[in-house]
Amino acid sequence: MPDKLMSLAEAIAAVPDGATVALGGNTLHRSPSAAVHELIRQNKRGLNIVKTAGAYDVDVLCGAGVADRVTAGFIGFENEFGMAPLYRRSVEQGRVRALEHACYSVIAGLRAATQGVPFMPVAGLLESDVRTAQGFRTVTDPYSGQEVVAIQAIVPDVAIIHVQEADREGNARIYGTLFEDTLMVTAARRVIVTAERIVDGAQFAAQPELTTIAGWLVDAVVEAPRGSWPCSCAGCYDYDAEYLAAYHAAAKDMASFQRFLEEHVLRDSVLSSQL
Amino acid sequence: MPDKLMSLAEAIAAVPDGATVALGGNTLHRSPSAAVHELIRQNKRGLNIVKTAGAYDVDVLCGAGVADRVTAGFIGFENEFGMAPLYRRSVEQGRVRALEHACYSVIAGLRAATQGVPFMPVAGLLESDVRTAQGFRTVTDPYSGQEVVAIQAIVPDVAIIHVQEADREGNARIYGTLFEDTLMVTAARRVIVTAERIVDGAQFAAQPELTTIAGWLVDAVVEAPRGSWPCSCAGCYDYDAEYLAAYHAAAKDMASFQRFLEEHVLRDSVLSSQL
Amino acid sequence: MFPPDVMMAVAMARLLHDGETVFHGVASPLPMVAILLAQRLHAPNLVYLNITGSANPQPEQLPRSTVDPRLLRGTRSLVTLTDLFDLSARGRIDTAFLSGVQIDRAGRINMSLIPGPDGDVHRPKVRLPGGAGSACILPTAKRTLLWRTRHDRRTFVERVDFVTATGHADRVVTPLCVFRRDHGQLRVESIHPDVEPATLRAQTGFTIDVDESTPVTPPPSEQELATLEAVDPEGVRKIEF
Amino acid sequence: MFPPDVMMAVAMARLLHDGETVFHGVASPLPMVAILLAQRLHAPNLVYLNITGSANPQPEQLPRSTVDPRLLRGTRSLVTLTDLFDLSARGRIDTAFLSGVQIDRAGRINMSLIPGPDGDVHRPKVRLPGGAGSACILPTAKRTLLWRTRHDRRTFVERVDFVTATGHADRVVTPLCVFRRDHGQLRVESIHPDVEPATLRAQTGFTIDVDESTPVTPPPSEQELATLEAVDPEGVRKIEF
Repeated sequence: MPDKLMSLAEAIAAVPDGATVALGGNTLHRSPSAAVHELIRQNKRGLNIVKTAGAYDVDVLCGAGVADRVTAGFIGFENEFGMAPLYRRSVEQGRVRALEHACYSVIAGLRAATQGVPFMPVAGLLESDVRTAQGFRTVTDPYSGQEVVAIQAIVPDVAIIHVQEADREGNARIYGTLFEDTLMVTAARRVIVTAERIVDGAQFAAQPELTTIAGWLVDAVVEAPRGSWPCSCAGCYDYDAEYLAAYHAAAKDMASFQRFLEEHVLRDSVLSSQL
Repeated sequence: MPDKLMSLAEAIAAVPDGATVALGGNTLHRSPSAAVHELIRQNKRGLNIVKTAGAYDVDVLCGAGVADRVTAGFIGFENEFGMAPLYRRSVEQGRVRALEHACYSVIAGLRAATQGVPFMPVAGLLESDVRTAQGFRTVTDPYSGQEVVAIQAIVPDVAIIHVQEADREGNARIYGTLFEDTLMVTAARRVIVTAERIVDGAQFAAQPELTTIAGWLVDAVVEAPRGSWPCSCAGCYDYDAEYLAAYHAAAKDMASFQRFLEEHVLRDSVLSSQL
Repeated sequence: MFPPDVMMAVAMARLLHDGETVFHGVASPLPMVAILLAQRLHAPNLVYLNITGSANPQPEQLPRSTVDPRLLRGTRSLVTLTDLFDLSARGRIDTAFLSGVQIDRAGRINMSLIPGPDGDVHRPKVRLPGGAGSACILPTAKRTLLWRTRHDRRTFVERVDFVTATGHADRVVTPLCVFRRDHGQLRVESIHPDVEPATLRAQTGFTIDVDESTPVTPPPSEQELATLEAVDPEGVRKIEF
Repeated sequence: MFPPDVMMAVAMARLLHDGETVFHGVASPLPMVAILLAQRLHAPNLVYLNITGSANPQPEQLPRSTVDPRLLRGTRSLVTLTDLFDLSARGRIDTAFLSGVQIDRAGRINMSLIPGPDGDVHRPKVRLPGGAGSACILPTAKRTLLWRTRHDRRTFVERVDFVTATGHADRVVTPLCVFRRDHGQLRVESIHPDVEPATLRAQTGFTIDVDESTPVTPPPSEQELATLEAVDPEGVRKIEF
């Protein structure tokens, strides 16, 4: 299989403005943050971010003007940091549209995409205002007559997944929780894997049961040590509570947020500074 | 979690006549053959066997009068041995009903069961006579108006899965190909795991990424060394070509098949004779 | 008087039964603590599942995020969030924990938004985090225990401004009381020690029956307090307050 | 004259393109050999997927069952059959290999049954193995290459007795010729060396255009023969005959 290893800049350059982009990880954990920062540096616009539960990644993309739609079930920094400040403000001020889902209906949409069908029936949701607000339709089971909510396929143009180990063909190992990452990989048209470590593919051949993502589903592989920072990466590092607290403080107004972005994201040196 | 280790006889005793039983593995590989033999010894009747592609397991259950329905995409011994003789004869003579699916529609039915929805849309199949023969209905995508085949949920009363390693709580590792085994586990009301080896659960805790089946989904664990025999079990043993050839020869008429069953399955000693 | 974090953790733990399959999601320190507490007290065979996909973890240190890899320690298996939602969808989660920014008399929750002018949900006055899994879990898990660390009239309302989820809410545990949902309505099952009925009425945005005859939540026992201290020595549960 | 197993393996390999994603299922020794052959000859970047869930395996010994663990050797990943069908369903399999007990003029296949009296499909005259994945793969894979080791009038029929699957059949490789599906009809693309047009006509159950001007399938080259011998030294492909 071809060598898919490339620079982060090159991998992210292939993400077009307006794309639907699925981000792996969940809340403060194993987010593809290095790639998120590169989306900001490359000044992408109009992205629709797909995630079940997002935090820093979705929030900073809203604040930087990169995302204008968020398809997700939950956006928040959990109890330690609270609300997602820029997501919240962007939606309230009309710059970002919250395409609110249940986490499970995001999953249903990704499943439909994975399975090549236009929609996926999903249990629950019938009496939720989320359904009516988003115009989720229903379908009648042709066997029992039961009404079920139908979620339209969500086909990400790109899925970006951060993993602990990958080889140059794109085979990848995730240690710890997978979240919805493998489903995003199969649903998406294009897959970018960023990895803490690039390892020899022979290791994967020795124990293919541990391979989480098959390389033949992957388009680009990027070496990105500390690529989840400031989020956690299981077995590698914890989330950076100090940075996240500073982020929250900076997010109070747009001027301080811009300075924060300049210092921590827009400067070229950001990645190397974290090594 | 409770200790679920029990004898094969005890685990299989809980399978009621008339049950829908999903069998793990595929054609000649990792079939739960020891459990299949025990179903025959316990003289079960009226089972509906669910499998994507079956061979010896489904055939011997048809020949022994245990199965009266087969829900599957393919039943055959592949090229070395050819047709499934007793499945074929039982269906042609009206003792067994072939509920023919595509393998993927078996998967769709198991997915619907797993996801708690009454049906699952599935790509393809629209113009196949399999659809009309089995009365698969269609459903209209409420978004695009596209017609899609809808497969009714297949909820096995029991799934029986043979694995290489399990602990007493039911956590299990499958080495090599999973086939549809994990989907059968989630779709079924009750799960029986037979294992080549019972191992200490601490091994699972040390590397949970290798756990294929979560113990909390499992109801019974059985130690069954060579439990796939005469089928293969990856990393443990090959299929028994000599036995399978003798089986095919014996299957030519019911008298010789009965003698074969007596000798190889019905005698109590069958399991120990294979150790 | 017991601090609300103690009272709530204990009250939530007591609601769990031995042998149940219990689930919590993101941002759920109190449920995490309550489940671990119940396992040590009266429910050793409870199956504890969480959004990290672990089963019966034995965390060395309790995380402040309930999606944290610390919640994987000791698990013998890993599943995805998808697997957990599927489990709920097919009716195999006995008890789920969910919360709501607003909770109404019918046990419905709002985690989504406060609508803008003319009820505009797309340009809301307040954008909340969203319900995560609740719109699918509340109607499909056998029962849901709601909890909320704030008990005031903005939280406990006659009707939520937006129904993020409705379904099988069974109890609501707050710093002041335990509600039980009965014939589709929240009723006070017990009032916490040292809480005045008048305070509870004043802090609740819908009419409730509560007076001196209302049962009092039994105060935490010595054993409950000691076990809570052992389970959560750092008081991670307090970050919810 | 080249033996049919050699002629077919080589003809099938030639139909594969470099860089394609190619799949075969159960009971498929010839596709297995053809794919491995193509990878060594002209398609080093072909992605070889099979029902065992392996990718680009390097089997030490070719299995006689194509679901055999021997087909896992060297793979760096494992997927399920579900993953492979999903891949086809979303249009990401470039080329699939399928066979049929009957194949008709329209490129439809029957792997299911010969109906009983009055067309009874539930009590068939002959119960065949079933189509495995074909009813879903033939309509969704970008193209399917059919192969059949028997070429006679019972196999190649005007209309199959039961349409197990119909869809994107592209070519059919037999011991006598290669058919190409063109405007929905199988036409002889090339006749194998030393096969008489009259024989091909007589053995085919539908009308075909074939005469002395019909292109002849190029005979296997030295390189093809040597590589085939290296890929399948035991001649596992012959068990299909």
